[in-house]
Amino acid sequence: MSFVEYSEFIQEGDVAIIFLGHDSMMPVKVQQGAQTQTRYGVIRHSKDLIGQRFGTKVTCSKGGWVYVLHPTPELWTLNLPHRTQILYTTDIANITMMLELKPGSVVCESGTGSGSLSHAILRTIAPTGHLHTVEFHQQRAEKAAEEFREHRVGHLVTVRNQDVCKEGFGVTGVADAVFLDIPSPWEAVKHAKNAMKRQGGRVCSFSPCIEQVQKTVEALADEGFQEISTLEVLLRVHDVRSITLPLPDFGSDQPLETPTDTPVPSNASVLCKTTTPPRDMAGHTGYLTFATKPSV
Amino acid sequence: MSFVEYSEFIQEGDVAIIFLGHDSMMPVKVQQGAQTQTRYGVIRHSKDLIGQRFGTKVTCSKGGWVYVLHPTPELWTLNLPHRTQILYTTDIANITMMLELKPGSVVCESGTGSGSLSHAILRTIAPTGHLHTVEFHQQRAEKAAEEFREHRVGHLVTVRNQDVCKEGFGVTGVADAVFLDIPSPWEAVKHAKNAMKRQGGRVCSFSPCIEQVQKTVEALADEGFQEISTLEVLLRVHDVRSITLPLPDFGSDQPLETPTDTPVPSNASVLCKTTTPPRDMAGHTGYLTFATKPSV
Amino acid sequence: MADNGDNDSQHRVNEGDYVVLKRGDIYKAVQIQKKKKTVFEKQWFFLDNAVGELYGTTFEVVTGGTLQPRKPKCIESSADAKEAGTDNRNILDDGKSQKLTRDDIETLKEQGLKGQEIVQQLIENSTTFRDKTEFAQEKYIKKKKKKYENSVMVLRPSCRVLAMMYHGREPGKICHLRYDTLAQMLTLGNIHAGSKVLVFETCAGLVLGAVMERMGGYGSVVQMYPGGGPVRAGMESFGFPSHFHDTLHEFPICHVNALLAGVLDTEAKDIDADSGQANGDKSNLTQTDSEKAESKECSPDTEDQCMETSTSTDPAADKEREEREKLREIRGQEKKVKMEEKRKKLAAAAAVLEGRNADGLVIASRFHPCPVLLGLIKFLAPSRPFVVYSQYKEPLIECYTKLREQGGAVSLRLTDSWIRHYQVLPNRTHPVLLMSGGGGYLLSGTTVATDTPKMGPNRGEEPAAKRLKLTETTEG
Amino acid sequence: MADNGDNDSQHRVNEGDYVVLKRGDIYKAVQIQKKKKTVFEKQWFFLDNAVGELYGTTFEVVTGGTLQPRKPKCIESSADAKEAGTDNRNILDDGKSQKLTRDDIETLKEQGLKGQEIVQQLIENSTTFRDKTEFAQEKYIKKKKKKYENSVMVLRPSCRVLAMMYHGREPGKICHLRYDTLAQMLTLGNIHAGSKVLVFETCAGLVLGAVMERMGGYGSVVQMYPGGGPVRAGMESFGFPSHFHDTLHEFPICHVNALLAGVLDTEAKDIDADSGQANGDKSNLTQTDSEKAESKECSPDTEDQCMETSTSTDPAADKEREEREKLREIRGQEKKVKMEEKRKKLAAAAAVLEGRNADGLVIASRFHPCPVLLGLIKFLAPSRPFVVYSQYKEPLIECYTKLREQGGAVSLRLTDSWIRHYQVLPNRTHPVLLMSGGGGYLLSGTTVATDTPKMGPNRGEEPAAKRLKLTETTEG
Repeated sequence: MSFVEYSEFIQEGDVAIIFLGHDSMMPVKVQQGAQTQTRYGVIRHSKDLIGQRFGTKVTCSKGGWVYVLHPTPELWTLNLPHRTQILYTTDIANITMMLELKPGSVVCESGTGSGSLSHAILRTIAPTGHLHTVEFHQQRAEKAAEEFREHRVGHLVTVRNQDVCKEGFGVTGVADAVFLDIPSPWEAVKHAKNAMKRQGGRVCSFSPCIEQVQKTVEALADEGFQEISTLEVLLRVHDVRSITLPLPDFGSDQPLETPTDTPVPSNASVLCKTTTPPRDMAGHTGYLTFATKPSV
Repeated sequence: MSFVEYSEFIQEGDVAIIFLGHDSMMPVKVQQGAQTQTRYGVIRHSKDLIGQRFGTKVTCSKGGWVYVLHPTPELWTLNLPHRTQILYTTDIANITMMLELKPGSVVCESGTGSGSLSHAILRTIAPTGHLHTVEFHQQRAEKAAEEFREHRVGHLVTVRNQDVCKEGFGVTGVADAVFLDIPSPWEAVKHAKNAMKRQGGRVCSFSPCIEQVQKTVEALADEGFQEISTLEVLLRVHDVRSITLPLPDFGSDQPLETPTDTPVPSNASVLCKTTTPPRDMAGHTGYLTFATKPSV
Repeated sequence: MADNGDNDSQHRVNEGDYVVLKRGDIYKAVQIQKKKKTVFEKQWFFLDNAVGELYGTTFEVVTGGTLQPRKPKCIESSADAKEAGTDNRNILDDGKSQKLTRDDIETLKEQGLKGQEIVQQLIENSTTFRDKTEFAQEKYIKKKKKKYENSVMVLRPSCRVLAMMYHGREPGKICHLRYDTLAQMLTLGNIHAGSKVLVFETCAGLVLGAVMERMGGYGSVVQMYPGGGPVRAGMESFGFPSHFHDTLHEFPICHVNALLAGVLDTEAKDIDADSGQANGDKSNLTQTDSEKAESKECSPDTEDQCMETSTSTDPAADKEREEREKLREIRGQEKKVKMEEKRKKLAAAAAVLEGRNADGLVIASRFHPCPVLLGLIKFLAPSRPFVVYSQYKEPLIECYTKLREQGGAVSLRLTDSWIRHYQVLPNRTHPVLLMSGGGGYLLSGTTVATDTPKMGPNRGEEPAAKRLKLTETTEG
Repeated sequence: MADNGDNDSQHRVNEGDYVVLKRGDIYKAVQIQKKKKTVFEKQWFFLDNAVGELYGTTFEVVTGGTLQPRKPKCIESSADAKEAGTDNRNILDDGKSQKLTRDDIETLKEQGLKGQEIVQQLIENSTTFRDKTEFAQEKYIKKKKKKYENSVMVLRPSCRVLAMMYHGREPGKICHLRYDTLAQMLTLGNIHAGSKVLVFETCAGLVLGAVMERMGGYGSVVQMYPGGGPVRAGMESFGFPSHFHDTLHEFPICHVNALLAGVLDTEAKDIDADSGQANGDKSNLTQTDSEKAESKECSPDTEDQCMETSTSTDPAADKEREEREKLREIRGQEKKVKMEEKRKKLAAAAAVLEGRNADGLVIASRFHPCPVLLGLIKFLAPSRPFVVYSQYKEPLIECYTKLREQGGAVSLRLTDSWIRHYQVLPNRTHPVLLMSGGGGYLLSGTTVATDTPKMGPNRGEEPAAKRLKLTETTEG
């Protein structure tokens, strides 16, 4: 297993995702001799996981069973330990496309945070690209680097523990794309420009507040970025449901001769397939501002 | 006919809405001897309209026919002459409810504009309420006053031609609700407060830009307004459609003995009822900011 | 500031008033009764001290559940903002925590989240909080929560407040009808004073109340109700003056077909025959018919009666039997009076409906909207708006299709609306992080005459296809 | 600023390159060919001068259709903003016109509106313009329009650019698949280098190209295609290096069932039998079967051939007949070669599919997604993502239901996405007034093994209900 390559069988040291049911999952680090407690009972790694095929059913000690899934950046995003607020798949998908990421892309990112986006970037730029990710917070930076190694993508990423607004990304003229998710992205725009290839590239800034967007857009324009565009994406989930709709009983429309004439029974109803939205949904994550650095 | 009372039959001087087909309507002022040209031919008011029941079919000179509808504020919004950008029904509906308008409410409004919201307000506050509407632009104010008279709601409204930011609404301590749709609503917040009843009331400001909202919210808070709340409403239209979905032909799954064994015909398809969104929709009209003036 | 000498009394809380309590984003409708314990958000108090105070007053709950009016502080909200703003700047420096600030949380509260849910949001969405200022943050939140928990605002009921209350507390009771959707219905239905409006709803009476508020006691409303009796709790929470109730009629839908067919006999003495009680002079078939319909669907309050009578079982048999006898007699008497009242009501409602000239139709129910609309639209005059709510889109698609086939309506439109609230604070303006997933769907349109202009009213209808030839692809 | 000595050549336009022209919000994919007239937005020019220039260069179109590179002005956009800002302040004073400013219009353009549509927007939405500054406004717009019309930017093709191009110009060709929905598909499908991905699409090859871009020439892609041959125009616009094409396989879906049943014979010489041409050694039934399927659905390029042969009609009959004879012979020869190629391709694709261990499945077509998904999901290994696009929700509801019944997939989710663009300008920040009404729907999920862990692979499947017992209400 690695986050950039599928394997068929579960091995020692892998990350596996235990699928317990609807919206209920947990990540495990597979280790000889280790055990994982689930609500369906214990999973013994040596017997139940190692050597098994990803995607198969594993019976837990209490007789319940679960599926063991191969990790993907998307499953990781749903299961990772939150060290910070994280980016979710809907935004990540748009960031990836709008930054034009692909195998071989060199990308700069700040901050690393919990690594949700980092994993998705690494998946996309492997096997020949590289991610330079900058994290202000030392512990977070260290934890991220450790995770990348464990997830067997360490060779694709350089983690730097520094203040991007003051010190930049630590590289110059190499990036095809830069991603900013920091409180004052406008202070890092110059550094983003410096990190990028002379021939140009794409930049994205993620900010929850409109005032951050306004300042960042101004900074991008001042630095000569083009195609500046701000957008917002929301995911709508549609839960599939079967519903029963009762029919109204309007009674008979004529004086009936015999009492055996049966009107529509009052409990008549029809069944219908439909979808319902969840009661609450994410109404906002952040604004995404994209721009192109022209070649000079 | 009036905009606050239904009539059964069309009379001289009425406004009627000619319904020509999907999203195609035109307003007419019914006048003895007048004619109206439509794409289905001429409508002669004396013969075709006056004395007819609202909602009936009228045959035009070319043999085509149309429906003649009783005006409502909502039909008027779709058909009125645009002297300015106007408010549409989706926003109007929320403004009306959130301002807690009802028969007897006294309302201040600025600017009058094309009168789209004014008609909806008048409909709701009749027969015992009153609308004080202030319009900066003289011609527009005059035209609005004329329209209100023609629509037989003149007794419910006072139109003032003045600058609300400088001169206020021309009334003090009488309004249950105030509505602002002006470029600098924050400059009119004090006037709004003065116009309102001592016992309190509701205020709404409509602004397209977030900067206007920010300034207005600040002004409202400074003036002691409570329950300050900003929201945005969008209408989604679902066009009902019947669609045909072809079925894929995956071929036969066994070596067939005789050529008469017919596989699924490749032109198989299923019919399905669905809805489609319009290609483009209104993505923004304006932000609605509401607040409560507490009693003092 | 001018005061034109308005009498304040109508703006003050009186005993017996229906009011709405508010704390943060939580609403509760109650009636003011002296010395009655009121429970609101797990806290109890007495509303006695609210009497005589102005609507909109905020009270502190002090020891013994007594309310104590709090003077409104004019600059409270802006002070709040500033205070939070200062703290927030520090959080911004921390790298990530601007994504869920205290103000966000407050706004979440405003949006209907309970304290517990907010804490969960906190944990899930912004663990930077934990990294650095966890304790301070939680303390702050607790303080804030406490602050809210100690105060309660007394509001005059209104469609806005009650619609938000139901949507926040009991959406299942109102078919998940969101307040902005209800706002659309009232506007699209052109509900206004002096008109004659039909309402069919299973939304606890909220929609009925909303319609009545907009009519202001002018005109008439007919509540078309399914089952044993009209549901009106939501409407009663509006606390309308008594003359509003004079404009309200009720009609059981199980008589709709009979009424439309002209065979409903409202003169009969025993229109309601839910019991086996004798009523010797039944003679005509119409009555039999309506009686049958009644006994099937429209049996009023039978359950309630059952509950009343099923008390006390074995002791002191004799006296009890006597009393039971007496009771039965009284009840029989009462029943007769009730039935006569009901007959009168039915007759009155039938009279309002018979002309088939209603000005508006509002439907919002858990029933399949298609037969409901197709049945009730017949009571509308031509050129009148109707609006149908359903929690689901699919039934309204069917409704749309059938109505297009049948004709008699133009400007059909199937819509839903999307609403999002904003946090507006200096340097921290953004949409509220949580929004409602959906507010239900509306089908709206305008009736037109189905007969040709110069013909009698009973001429057969043309096929829809012909009638709709002018229109493009989707509309009539 | 550092420059680490990159060779520029790969960043420069070469003859034969596939490029995308851009003007405002309008995109067009073309191939650079010298001395070839290119028509773009009703204007023609030659791309000769683009050769050798850097990608991203903006050119002025000068007399004679010659392109002239324009030096990028670093502060252009902010200068624009300031200029517009100044004017806008005057409009604000006018009472209403802030609602549709010039910047709005520009943003509308950015959003895909054509000039004509924008003018209409102007007239409809902001007649204050007319009241006061109508002439100036129109003049300004014309000037602006002109400005755009005289310049053209040459971009390197990418999924972003091509997805926006198709969505803006020809949404019908890509089943109205919106760019952000395509972005979701690529991410939810975990498309990446080194994997084996199945693509079934009728989106002009755009989805295929998007998948191939994300795979970067590593791994393999099998295009499952309906009808006569795979559609690839959209993919070709990406201008992939030739080695990318080595990783691309194609497989006609009319052989899917035969392949799954293990009866597809790819050794046969005449797997393709769309004409009556003799091929004596047909003998086995499998071949006959596949031949039948072919002749029904998989006849490649017959239309193209028809178009080629239907030229010249009557004169000089003799010589023509001779030539025709000759042509037919050549064509027969060509056909044989083509068929052999096709057979090899089919065999290669079948070999890739046979292991039923594909890593991803992406479906985006005008076909009913249900049979497509249920058929093709069988080729996936367990624990692999799949994603199905449909313009409509209802077919995906069916898809969801059937898949839940059948089992073999978890984490099923039916979604759509909502995207809105913003105008960000000093004091005039707001969402763009027009937005896309919908971007289509996605059903995504992850495969799981349908057999029990210790059993052989061909054990009968358990009923879905049992397999799904752990799950709550909607998910497996």
